[in-house]
Amino acid sequence: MAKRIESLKILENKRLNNEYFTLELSGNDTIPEMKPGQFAQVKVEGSPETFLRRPISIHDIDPQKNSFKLLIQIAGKGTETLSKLRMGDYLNIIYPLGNSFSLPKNGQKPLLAGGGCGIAPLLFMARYLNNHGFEPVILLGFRNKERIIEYEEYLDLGEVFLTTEDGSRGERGFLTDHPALKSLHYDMVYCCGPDPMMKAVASLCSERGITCEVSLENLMGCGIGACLCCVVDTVRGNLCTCTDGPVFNIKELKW
Amino acid sequence: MAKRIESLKILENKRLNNEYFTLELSGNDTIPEMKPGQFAQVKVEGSPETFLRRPISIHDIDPQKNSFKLLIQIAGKGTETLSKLRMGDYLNIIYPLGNSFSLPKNGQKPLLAGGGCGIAPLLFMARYLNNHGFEPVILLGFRNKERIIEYEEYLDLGEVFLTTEDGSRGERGFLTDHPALKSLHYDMVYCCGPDPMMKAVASLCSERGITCEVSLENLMGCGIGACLCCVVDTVRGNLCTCTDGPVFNIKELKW
Amino acid sequence: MVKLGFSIGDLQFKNPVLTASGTFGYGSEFDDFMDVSLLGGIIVKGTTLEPREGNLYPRMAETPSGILNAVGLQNKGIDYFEKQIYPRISTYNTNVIVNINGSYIDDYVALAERINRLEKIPAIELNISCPNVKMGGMAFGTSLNSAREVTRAVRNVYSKKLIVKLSPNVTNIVEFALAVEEEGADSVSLINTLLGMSVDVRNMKPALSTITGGLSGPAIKPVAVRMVWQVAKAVRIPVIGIGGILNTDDALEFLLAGASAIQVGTASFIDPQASIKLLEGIEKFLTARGFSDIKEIVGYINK
Amino acid sequence: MVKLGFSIGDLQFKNPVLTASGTFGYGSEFDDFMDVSLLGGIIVKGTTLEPREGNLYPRMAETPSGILNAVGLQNKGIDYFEKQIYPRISTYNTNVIVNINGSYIDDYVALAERINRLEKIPAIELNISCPNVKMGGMAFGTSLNSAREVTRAVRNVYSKKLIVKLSPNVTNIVEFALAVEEEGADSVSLINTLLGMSVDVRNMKPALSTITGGLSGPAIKPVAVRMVWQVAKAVRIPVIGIGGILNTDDALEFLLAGASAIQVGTASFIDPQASIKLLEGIEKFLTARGFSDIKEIVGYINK
Ligand SMILES: Cc1cc2nc3c(=O)[nH]c(=O)nc-3n(C[C@H](O)[C@H](O)[C@H](O)COP(=O)(O)OP(=O)(O)OC[C@H]3O[C@@H](n4cnc5c(N)ncnc54)[C@H](O)[C@@H]3O)c2cc1C
Ligand SMILES: Cc1cc2nc3c(=O)[nH]c(=O)nc-3n(C[C@H](O)[C@H](O)[C@H](O)COP(=O)(O)OP(=O)(O)OC[C@H]3O[C@@H](n4cnc5c(N)ncnc54)[C@H](O)[C@@H]3O)c2cc1C
Ligand SMILES: Cc1cc2nc3c(=O)[nH]c(=O)nc-3n(C[C@H](O)[C@H](O)[C@H](O)COP(=O)(O)O)c2cc1C
Ligand SMILES: Cc1cc2nc3c(=O)[nH]c(=O)nc-3n(C[C@H](O)[C@H](O)[C@H](O)COP(=O)(O)O)c2cc1C
Ligand code: FES
Ligand code: FES
Repeated sequence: MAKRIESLKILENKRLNNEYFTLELSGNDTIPEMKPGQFAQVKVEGSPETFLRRPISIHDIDPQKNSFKLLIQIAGKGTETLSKLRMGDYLNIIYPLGNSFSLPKNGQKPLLAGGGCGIAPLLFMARYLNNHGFEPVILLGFRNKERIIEYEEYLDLGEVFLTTEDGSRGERGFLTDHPALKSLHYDMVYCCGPDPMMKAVASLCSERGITCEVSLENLMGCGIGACLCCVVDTVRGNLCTCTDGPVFNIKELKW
Repeated sequence: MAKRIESLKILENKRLNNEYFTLELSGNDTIPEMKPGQFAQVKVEGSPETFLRRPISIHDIDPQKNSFKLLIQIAGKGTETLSKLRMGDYLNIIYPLGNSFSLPKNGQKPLLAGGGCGIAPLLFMARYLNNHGFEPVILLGFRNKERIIEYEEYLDLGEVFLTTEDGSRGERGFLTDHPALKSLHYDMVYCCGPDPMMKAVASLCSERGITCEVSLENLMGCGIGACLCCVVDTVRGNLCTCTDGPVFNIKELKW
Repeated sequence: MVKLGFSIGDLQFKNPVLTASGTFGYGSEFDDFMDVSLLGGIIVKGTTLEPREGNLYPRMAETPSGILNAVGLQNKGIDYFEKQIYPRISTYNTNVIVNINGSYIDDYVALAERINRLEKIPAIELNISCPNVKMGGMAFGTSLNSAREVTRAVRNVYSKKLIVKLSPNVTNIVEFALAVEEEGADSVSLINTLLGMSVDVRNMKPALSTITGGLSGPAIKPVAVRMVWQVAKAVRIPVIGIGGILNTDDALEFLLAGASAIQVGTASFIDPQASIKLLEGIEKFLTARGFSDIKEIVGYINK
Repeated sequence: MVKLGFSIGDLQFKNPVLTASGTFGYGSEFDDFMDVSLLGGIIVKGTTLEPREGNLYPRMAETPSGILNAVGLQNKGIDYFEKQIYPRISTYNTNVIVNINGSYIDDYVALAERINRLEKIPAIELNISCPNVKMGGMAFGTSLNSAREVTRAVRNVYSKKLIVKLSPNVTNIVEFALAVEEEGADSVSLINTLLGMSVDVRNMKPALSTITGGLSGPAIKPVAVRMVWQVAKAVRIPVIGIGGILNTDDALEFLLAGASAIQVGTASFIDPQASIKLLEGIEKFLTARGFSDIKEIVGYINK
């Protein structure tokens, strides 16, 4: 999977709510093979405050349409500028970058746990699991019902459970409190979300001896292993989130 | 004429050719009184290369509509970014800045000489002269006929002469070669354009003892007399183009 | 109400937002945009004994997130200042501070003596860091001995508050801060501009008439914050942070790093109201975070 | 065809565009984006005698037109380099140069001896300017005596081309350039990063785990161009310009100011093809202006 630098056309900029939007992108060339967990380094034009590219996960791909999607949360100047892109504009990206989630072993039951923006790489992963004959349990956590995004997208891909912190929809509380985590059977967990959430899921998995992969969001300088700025402390020493990750088995992390 | 800082709405962005465009601006408040020769310091949003504001002359005003226009040449990143503004966008400007052209004495005949982008402040000046009972001779110089802009706008305001360097329309050659400059009668010259043109007009005027005012385009840091970066060497020492100018009587300049 | 005041010895400032010398004229240039008296203080243009024409045009070049300038201390001299400017600016209800400059120590001394007599000027800022003059200026600020000598000489004749403005173009700015503190400075302000240069590629020649000039603006902020942090840990006098402050967050960086106050420079060219806006922003931040006195956040990152 | 080559003594470079240490990995990170062999040379990651884990995360912060980094020379040490990296990178058809670092002079010497034996490494870049390590690093580059000593010691054991990379965090960089030239350096490269710092206002703490870090990117370009200009006028050895070069015009600024070659650093993070693109741009500029050899524009502004 050779990395590419390309300016891709925006087919759609879809606003999900006041915080989230998705960009659908397509190029002249056939889009490269990509795997769930991989990301793109996105150039932000016209934002004087945004000197570096911004790392954004591959959210979903549509090989038929030769397109793929990014799901982006407005977190600061860079993502805000991206939110103003219109259909037909071009976005310069470097992709596909990083490693990817691994597949479960035959017969294993996967669980996906995503919180807020952390659901970004999990839609692609759910689809990928389906394509490989796995039906995941999907656990999604949001702050409140206004912030729920893309819930419907998941319904065909597995059994979906929902939590909101205020209980305005689904189970009340944190994702990590959801009874599904305790009661259901699964052998492998894929998790992405805020650090505290990932750490809670990770410790739950360690206790129960369940394999768990998390997708980290360290600050990145280059995204291609050249700057060594994105390191995470692991049992093998400092590893790069951009090339050795962003997906790590929790056994490797010094959490 | 108190200076203001305001975000004004763009009523129209009219493309004149591949190099020039005009922006028509209007605000909620009544636009301030402005005089020909004055300028605005324009903020360029979304251009990382453009740290400072850009000085642009007041091109024309329409008190009825409570609007005024800027005529802008795409010279670099800043003006290029401005050229992409759309109707309804806002432009942050500081204005009105600088001094202005002075009126001729009663009975005097004025001549306006503008080259390329130098015509920007002269349309306003021509209108202003009309309003004060003067009918100027107007001499406009362009590189070739494709680059002629706003010619029609001047026709009602005085006797208009045209030169193009390649002779594709009007008199062939430089504006300073136009016979009107030699043959016609006038007592006062207002000139704006590239430095060599202004210097040629200035020396012609000095020789013949004709009063001449030129509008200078020095690099500006602030536009309000605070940085002392825009100085021009005069008989009174270094003066600021932004506050003592941009209009100078050539007698003051050490040309 | 959050307490915003700070003081240099017994000189009170109502808030920590000042404007930097050479970027705010004499204040009146900004009257149309704000009530200058709301500021903690204004440092007026660099002033010299004799009138100076400054350097030849071009004196300014835009650089990434900054500008280079080579104004070269253009000003009409102390006589003109005393007669024409002083009466006007002494009506401002804030601390008006004069930034003084010289080619020789005697110049500084003579200027300080003159200004000592001006009742409404409670402090001077001793500029030993101007990179744009052939003699004096930065030379004083990059030699430890000269910095000491000029501070000592001025201290001897000047009885009000003495702020020394340090040059960042040195290996170890802490040495300089400690030296001028020892010689009696009541405060240090930093940084002045970094010596820089830009080439006009189109014309294949230097962008400035003087070839090199002083770099200011957001580009230098990380260097300025670092130096302020280093100096604030080392000295006991108040530190005034300068360099690339455009907005509230920038100002807070300096305060959190140890500055007791800040000066807004180049930002005023882009937004003449920048200083006032960030003063409001600082107050909002303090309120939102539950602080009642700005002193609680000065040097917070060291706590 | 325009001549683009330059040389350090008898070491030829096919063109003046190199990539800066610590920003281009070992080259192979960029294989997908360009043919690395088209470059004039690549300076690989800062290498030490022993493996180093570098500093704690966070090691990077974005600043206006720049970044701060505090990587702290993370690398797997010279043994690993020799066995695992060297065989791979020695296939590049360009000059591969190793950037060496140490805490003591002996470290530098030992490293230089090791690398002297590697046939395909025609030069080392002696890094006496890393601001991100507790011992050595910048300390060597900010003391004239240490700079002399380490250069002399390495010169004694290293027979190929010796480039010394200078620190900008000094009062007078020309002194340093002259000193290392006298001790036998074949070239000087400048600048390394400016010592800077950034505060995370939201969390009210330093943005970097190490508090201070090295500032790079366009923000530092005016300082870098100035230093290159000063040094190029003073020394007789070739000067390699580094600092904030993003595009052709930036590279030309350095060449016109006196650099014989340039290094592209942080720009490669934003555009991995930046170095190759500006190489093309330089060639186009020379052709358009009617120059037949790049040497004609080196130091042009002094002519
Ligand atoms: C591998 C990877 C994949 C990611 N995938 C997605 C995704 O699919 N969708 C999405 O919305 N976001 C994703 N992120 C996070 C995204 O990169 C940041 O939100 C974005 O860079 C913020 O840029 P900004 O200019 O809008 O905010 P800034 O103004 O730069 O910062 C705003 C806030 O966000 C924090 N921040 C900045 N960069 C990062 C970062 N890299 N990681 C975490 N926090 C950061 C800052 O510290 C600050 O508090 C991903 C990050 C990584 C490393
Ligand atoms: C008082 C005044 C009034 C002006 N009125 C107008 C006007 O009505 N319409 C108009 O199109 N332009 C006008 N200009 C010129 C205009 O300000 C510049 O063209 C503009 O700033 C260029 O910005 P940029 O970012 O597009 O170009 P840059 O990328 O900054 O520069 C492109 C080229 O233009 C040159 N340049 C940059 N700034 C100036 C400047 N201030 N004066 C002259 N050359 C400059 C640069 O040296 C460079 O060669 C005026 C200038 C002044 C001082
Ligand atoms: C145009 C200009 C003129 C300046 N003149 C002076 C001066 O006369 N005296 C002085 O001490 N500093 C002078 N400075 C330096 C500023 O006061 C300030 O230290 C520097 O610009 C850094 O702050 P900033 O990045 O906020 O601009 C000048 C700066 C600029 C940009
Ligand atoms: C992430 C990073 C790591 C660096 N590592 C090294 C290094 O190991 N050795 C070295 O001499 N310089 C190192 N540098 C400095 C660069 O080589 C270069 O001198 C500096 O970044 C200025 O150039 P730039 O503005 O083009 O990036 C590093 C710079 C960065 C940004
Ligand atoms: S972001 Fe540069 S190495 Fe990972
Ligand atoms: S532009 Fe600042 S004084 Fe004229």
